[in-house]
Amino acid sequence: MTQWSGYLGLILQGALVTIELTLMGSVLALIMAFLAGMGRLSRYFVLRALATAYIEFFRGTSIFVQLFWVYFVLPLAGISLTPLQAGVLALGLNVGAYAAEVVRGAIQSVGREQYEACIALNLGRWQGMRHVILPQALLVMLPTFGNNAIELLKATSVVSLISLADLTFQAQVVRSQTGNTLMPFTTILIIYFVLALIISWGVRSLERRMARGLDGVRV
Amino acid sequence: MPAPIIKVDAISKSFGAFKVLDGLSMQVMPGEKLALIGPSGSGKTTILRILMTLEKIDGGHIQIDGEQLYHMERNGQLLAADERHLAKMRQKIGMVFQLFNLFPHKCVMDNVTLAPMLTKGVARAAAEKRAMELLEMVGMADKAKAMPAQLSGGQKQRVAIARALALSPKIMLFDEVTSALDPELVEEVLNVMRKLAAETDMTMLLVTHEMGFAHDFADRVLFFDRGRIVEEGKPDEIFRHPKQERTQGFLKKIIAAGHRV
Amino acid sequence: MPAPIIKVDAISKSFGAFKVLDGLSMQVMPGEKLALIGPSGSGKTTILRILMTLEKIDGGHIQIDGEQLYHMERNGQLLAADERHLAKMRQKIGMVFQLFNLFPHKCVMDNVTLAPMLTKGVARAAAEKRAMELLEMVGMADKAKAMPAQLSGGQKQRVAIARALALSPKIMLFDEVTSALDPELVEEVLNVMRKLAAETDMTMLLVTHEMGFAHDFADRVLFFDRGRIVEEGKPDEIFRHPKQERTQGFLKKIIAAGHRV
Amino acid sequence: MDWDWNFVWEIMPTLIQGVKITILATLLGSVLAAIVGLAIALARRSPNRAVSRSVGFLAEFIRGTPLLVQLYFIFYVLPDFGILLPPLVAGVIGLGLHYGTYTAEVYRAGIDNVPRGQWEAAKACNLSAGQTWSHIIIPQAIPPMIPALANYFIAMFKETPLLSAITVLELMNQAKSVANTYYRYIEPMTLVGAFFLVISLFSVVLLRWLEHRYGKIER
Amino acid sequence: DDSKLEQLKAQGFARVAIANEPPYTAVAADGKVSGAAPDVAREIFKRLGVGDIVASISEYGAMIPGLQAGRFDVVTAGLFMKPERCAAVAYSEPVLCDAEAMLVKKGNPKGFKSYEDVAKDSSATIGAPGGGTEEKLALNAGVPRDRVIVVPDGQSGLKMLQDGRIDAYSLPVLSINDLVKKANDPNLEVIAPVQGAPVYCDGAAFKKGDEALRDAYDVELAKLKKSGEFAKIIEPYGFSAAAAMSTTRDKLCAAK
Ligand SMILES: Nc1ncnc2c1ncn2[C@@H]1O[C@H](COP(=O)(O)OP(=O)(O)OP(=O)(O)O)[C@@H](O)[C@H]1O
Ligand SMILES: Nc1ncnc2c1ncn2[C@@H]1O[C@H](COP(=O)(O)OP(=O)(O)OP(=O)(O)O)[C@@H](O)[C@H]1O
Ligand SMILES: [Mg+2]
Ligand SMILES: [Mg+2]
Repeated sequence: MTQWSGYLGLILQGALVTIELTLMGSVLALIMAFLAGMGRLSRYFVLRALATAYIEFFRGTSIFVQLFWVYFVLPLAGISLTPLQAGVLALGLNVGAYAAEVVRGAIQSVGREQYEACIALNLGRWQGMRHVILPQALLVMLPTFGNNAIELLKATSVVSLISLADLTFQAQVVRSQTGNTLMPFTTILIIYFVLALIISWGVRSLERRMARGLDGVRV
Repeated sequence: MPAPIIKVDAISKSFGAFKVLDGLSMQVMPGEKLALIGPSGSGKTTILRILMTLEKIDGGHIQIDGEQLYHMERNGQLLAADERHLAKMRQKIGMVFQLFNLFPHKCVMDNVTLAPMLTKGVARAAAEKRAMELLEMVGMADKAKAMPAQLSGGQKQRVAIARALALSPKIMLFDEVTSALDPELVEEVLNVMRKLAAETDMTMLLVTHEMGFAHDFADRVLFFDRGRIVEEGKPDEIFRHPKQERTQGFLKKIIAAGHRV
Repeated sequence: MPAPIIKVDAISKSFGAFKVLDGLSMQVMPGEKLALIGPSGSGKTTILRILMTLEKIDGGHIQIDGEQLYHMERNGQLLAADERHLAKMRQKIGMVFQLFNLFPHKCVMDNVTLAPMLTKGVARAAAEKRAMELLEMVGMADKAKAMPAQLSGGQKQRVAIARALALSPKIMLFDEVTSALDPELVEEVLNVMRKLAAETDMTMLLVTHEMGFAHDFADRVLFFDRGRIVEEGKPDEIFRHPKQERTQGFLKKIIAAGHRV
Repeated sequence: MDWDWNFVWEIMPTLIQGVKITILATLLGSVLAAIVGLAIALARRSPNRAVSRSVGFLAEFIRGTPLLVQLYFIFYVLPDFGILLPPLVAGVIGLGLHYGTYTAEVYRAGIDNVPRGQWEAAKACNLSAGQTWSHIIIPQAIPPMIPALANYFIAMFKETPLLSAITVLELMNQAKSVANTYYRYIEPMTLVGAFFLVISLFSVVLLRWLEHRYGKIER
Repeated sequence: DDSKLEQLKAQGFARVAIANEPPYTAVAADGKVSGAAPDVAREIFKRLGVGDIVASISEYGAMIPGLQAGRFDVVTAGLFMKPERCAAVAYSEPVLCDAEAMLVKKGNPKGFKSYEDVAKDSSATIGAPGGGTEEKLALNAGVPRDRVIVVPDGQSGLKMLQDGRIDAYSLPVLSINDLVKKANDPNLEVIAPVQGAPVYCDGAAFKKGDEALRDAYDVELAKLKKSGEFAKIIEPYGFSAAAAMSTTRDKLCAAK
């Protein structure tokens, strides 16, 4: 038991790695989501095709395959990444592909009449997007982004398979070193759940702040 | 006699296999107030949307203020208009929608100032001053800081009118601007429009089912049916002595439907 | 004088902190045709929904056909009604909604026969025979096999009326049954209702903004405002010589809003 | 980075063994998830607060924590409590429970999306609660759910590689085993990726069709 | 050329891959990595002028691909020398030697003595680390693929045996002993050594092309062995220094 409490420190280190992965992965995912999501709505065929290929590829092949590819195959092509970089890259690109569809859907969910109002007011495409469509779409995206972030948090557990010392991995280590299975797994389940709660709480309060006075926006 | 400000020449428009406008022609004089009436689906909204460049046309020509709308002359050739030409032409036209289409995430003031600031580079202070005058005119000055969601339908529509006016268009298009309002709120919007008709020399095209208002408001009434203008004339002629059978039938139905107390 | 078929006694109803009905009382005689008019939000829909048991009341009593609606007498005590009592009472009442609420996954015929077959155990053949008569009456017999999505709004509403009639209720409630329809389609529904009023001795309560129709249809008009009945009387009295200021104001606005040609 | 076609043909039969298990796990997992989801959705509607609250919390917990850790838990911890499951069964239960919490949301949305007017019309027609459910609500709620359910089953399919962590010899595990035997990662990992991509692109088509066929109810 | 060594010196540490398998490797409660293999590596690198090692725990199967992909500079994990592996990586001279063992239920109910015995019993399953020596020994002895269960780590293998999911779990002797000691379960029995299985030795495994670094490593390793410090490091963990010193890389890599 005393030994176990000592190993708790190890698990907390893992939690730090998990949080780091989740944060950095989310940032990458967010960037990719907007690039690809708006790319899919572009007037230019090439951009649309690129965005579609990215989205379908990363949603189509499993995150595991992507992770192993980034970790083991990319270096053979001369691109070597640290496990953390590999993890962030695979997670960010994967979740980014899902979130891109959220961005696209949210932009499209802004009614056609809003686009028409922009035309009637002679706003340019980008002006309308920037000042009218995106601010409304953002509010629609937010809750789903929250879910995406939780999916990303959960997906970080698979990086343990490429030896990145995240929460799940440290639980495995502790288990090997102490011979106790129940404790480490129960502990990390609770930690994951608390982290997920923090994300959804954060997104909800962000949503509340943004939604002030906007009863009309949500569909 | 001055040149017409709108000249529609044999335009046609189909949605898929369905022909909505069929070789439609019409002319509107500067300052004229026109009412477009007719049964549902006859193409009234479509012609307004075409003038606002919200729909493309399949054939024909439109001239606004002497310039081609959907075409541009380059080296003596008529080319399809590009986005820049359309943007230039749109400066002459404003539109008010049935469902207001206010920007829900911006307050009343920002709704009105957004377009002048972005499209004409008007400074914020100047834009707000002008917006205040317009809001004053539509009786919404005290709600300048309110969000659209806090307004009643009639108030929203008045803001939408102010917003369209802020770009000082020469032509204003109104598509059933009161039909989404509760009966009690209709009057406040119609009052604004009466004032507008009386005080400005803007050209106005109005689609409406409010026959009483059309009668008082319009210099000329066009009766649409199946994508064509079946009959046109002074309000009194059309409403009291329609010549065409379709017009008579339509007016009878509207009256029978209880649109009087 | 016969006993009233509906007796509403000092009922009140709040949504949250907002009091919609405030000690409302009214009586309706068997066979009477009643029109409920009044400004938006005055509680007209709410009282119909309460009679149909779609909303609960906070206080007061309602008797239908001599029996308590929301209470049941057991051993001399008044208890809150249970689901069985409510189901029994609902047999006396039918309702037609503003948005029709047809069952979209069932054809017209099945919409009409479903309830008699399920709730009264009527055999299919008998249910279909009766349904056909009703569809005949509302002029929809030829669409018996159509799905609701294939019908126009006016046709949907006529089916909804037939569906409500299929249970042979003693009381029919109509909540703005034409206000979701295109103007041209209103008349066909009103015609069905005129026929119904003339041919049956059903008790009917009608909420409407069609003042012309209310005038022709009703034996008595109730004017609602803020959850109370402000004025009531024969249609001619109410529409031509309203006594209350609120009523006068309301009618003036409605007229000004252009509801006449 | 050299690609060896001979090697590809050599390992193909082994990988196909894995494909079979992957598909089997997905099918069984989907059936279980469909049932678990319905149970959760109904339990959450229960008028009994204790039932609806605790089921709700449990579902949130399962949804907020990684499937990988849940699998470890089912496979390694449950035996301590006398529940010893074969790897595939443990995997299917993990998938079914985890995705059941997602399908529960689909059921809930499907039921909530039946307009209130339908409940009221049923009442005005004097139908009983049972009749309302069976004749009015369920027939309208089910068809729009089908695409959303299919979507989750496809997502589940892409998560089956997790079962390799509890010794199920599915596709990913076979590929790893091949890679460990020959010290070559490129071919097996790429083949796994290609396999998932093909199935996903195929399922996109299927989904479009399902959406077209069942997505909307005409009113 | 010495560029790799210079590079390690410059960055001040070497990246080593280790397994999650005491006593070859051990992770203390404070997260510090020890165990026989990393301790030897740390000492040698120190002597080479590389201040420290940074260890990352890896599955056996992932070690060689990771090395090839440049994820680590060296594997020090009880990755036993075998001809195929010698072809894939550059080994140092032997470091840790151990025989193979099997963990079974008390009384050895199925009577296993060798991997062939497992092959013969058509209902028997054996657990082994994926990509590890034991997996290959079992497969080579004729145990069909579906009866060789790939187990991610020792603790999982122990648990699966206790739960009756596998009939035997095979690891090197010392690893099994360590597991049994921690488990403290009287219902287990160790079969060591497994008959017919050779004694294997591991070495530090370098990437092909890093032979210069490997040679420098060998020089320091030889000094260490000679001075007796080698024995001082590994014998507390239960390994025999004499065994490692009595054989050579060339012999082990040639063995069939
Ligand atoms: N985007 C579209 N796609 C297909 N059909 C369309 C589209 N827009 C309009 N239509 C069809 O074109 C016809 C004319 O429509 P329009 O909206 O111009 O009629 P309207 O005269 O304004 O009728 P209302 O009085 O009902 O507003 C209608 O039959 C309509 O269904
Ligand atoms: N479910 C509800 N929750 C909260 N408020 C409600 C609800 N239903 C009705 N109300 C409120 O009760 C008031 C009366 O509503 P009711 O629908 O009876 O009015 P009405 O007279 O039918 O008006 P209208 O002519 O607009 O249909 C309104 O202010 C409405 O906002
Ligand atoms: Mg229109
Ligand atoms: Mg109402």
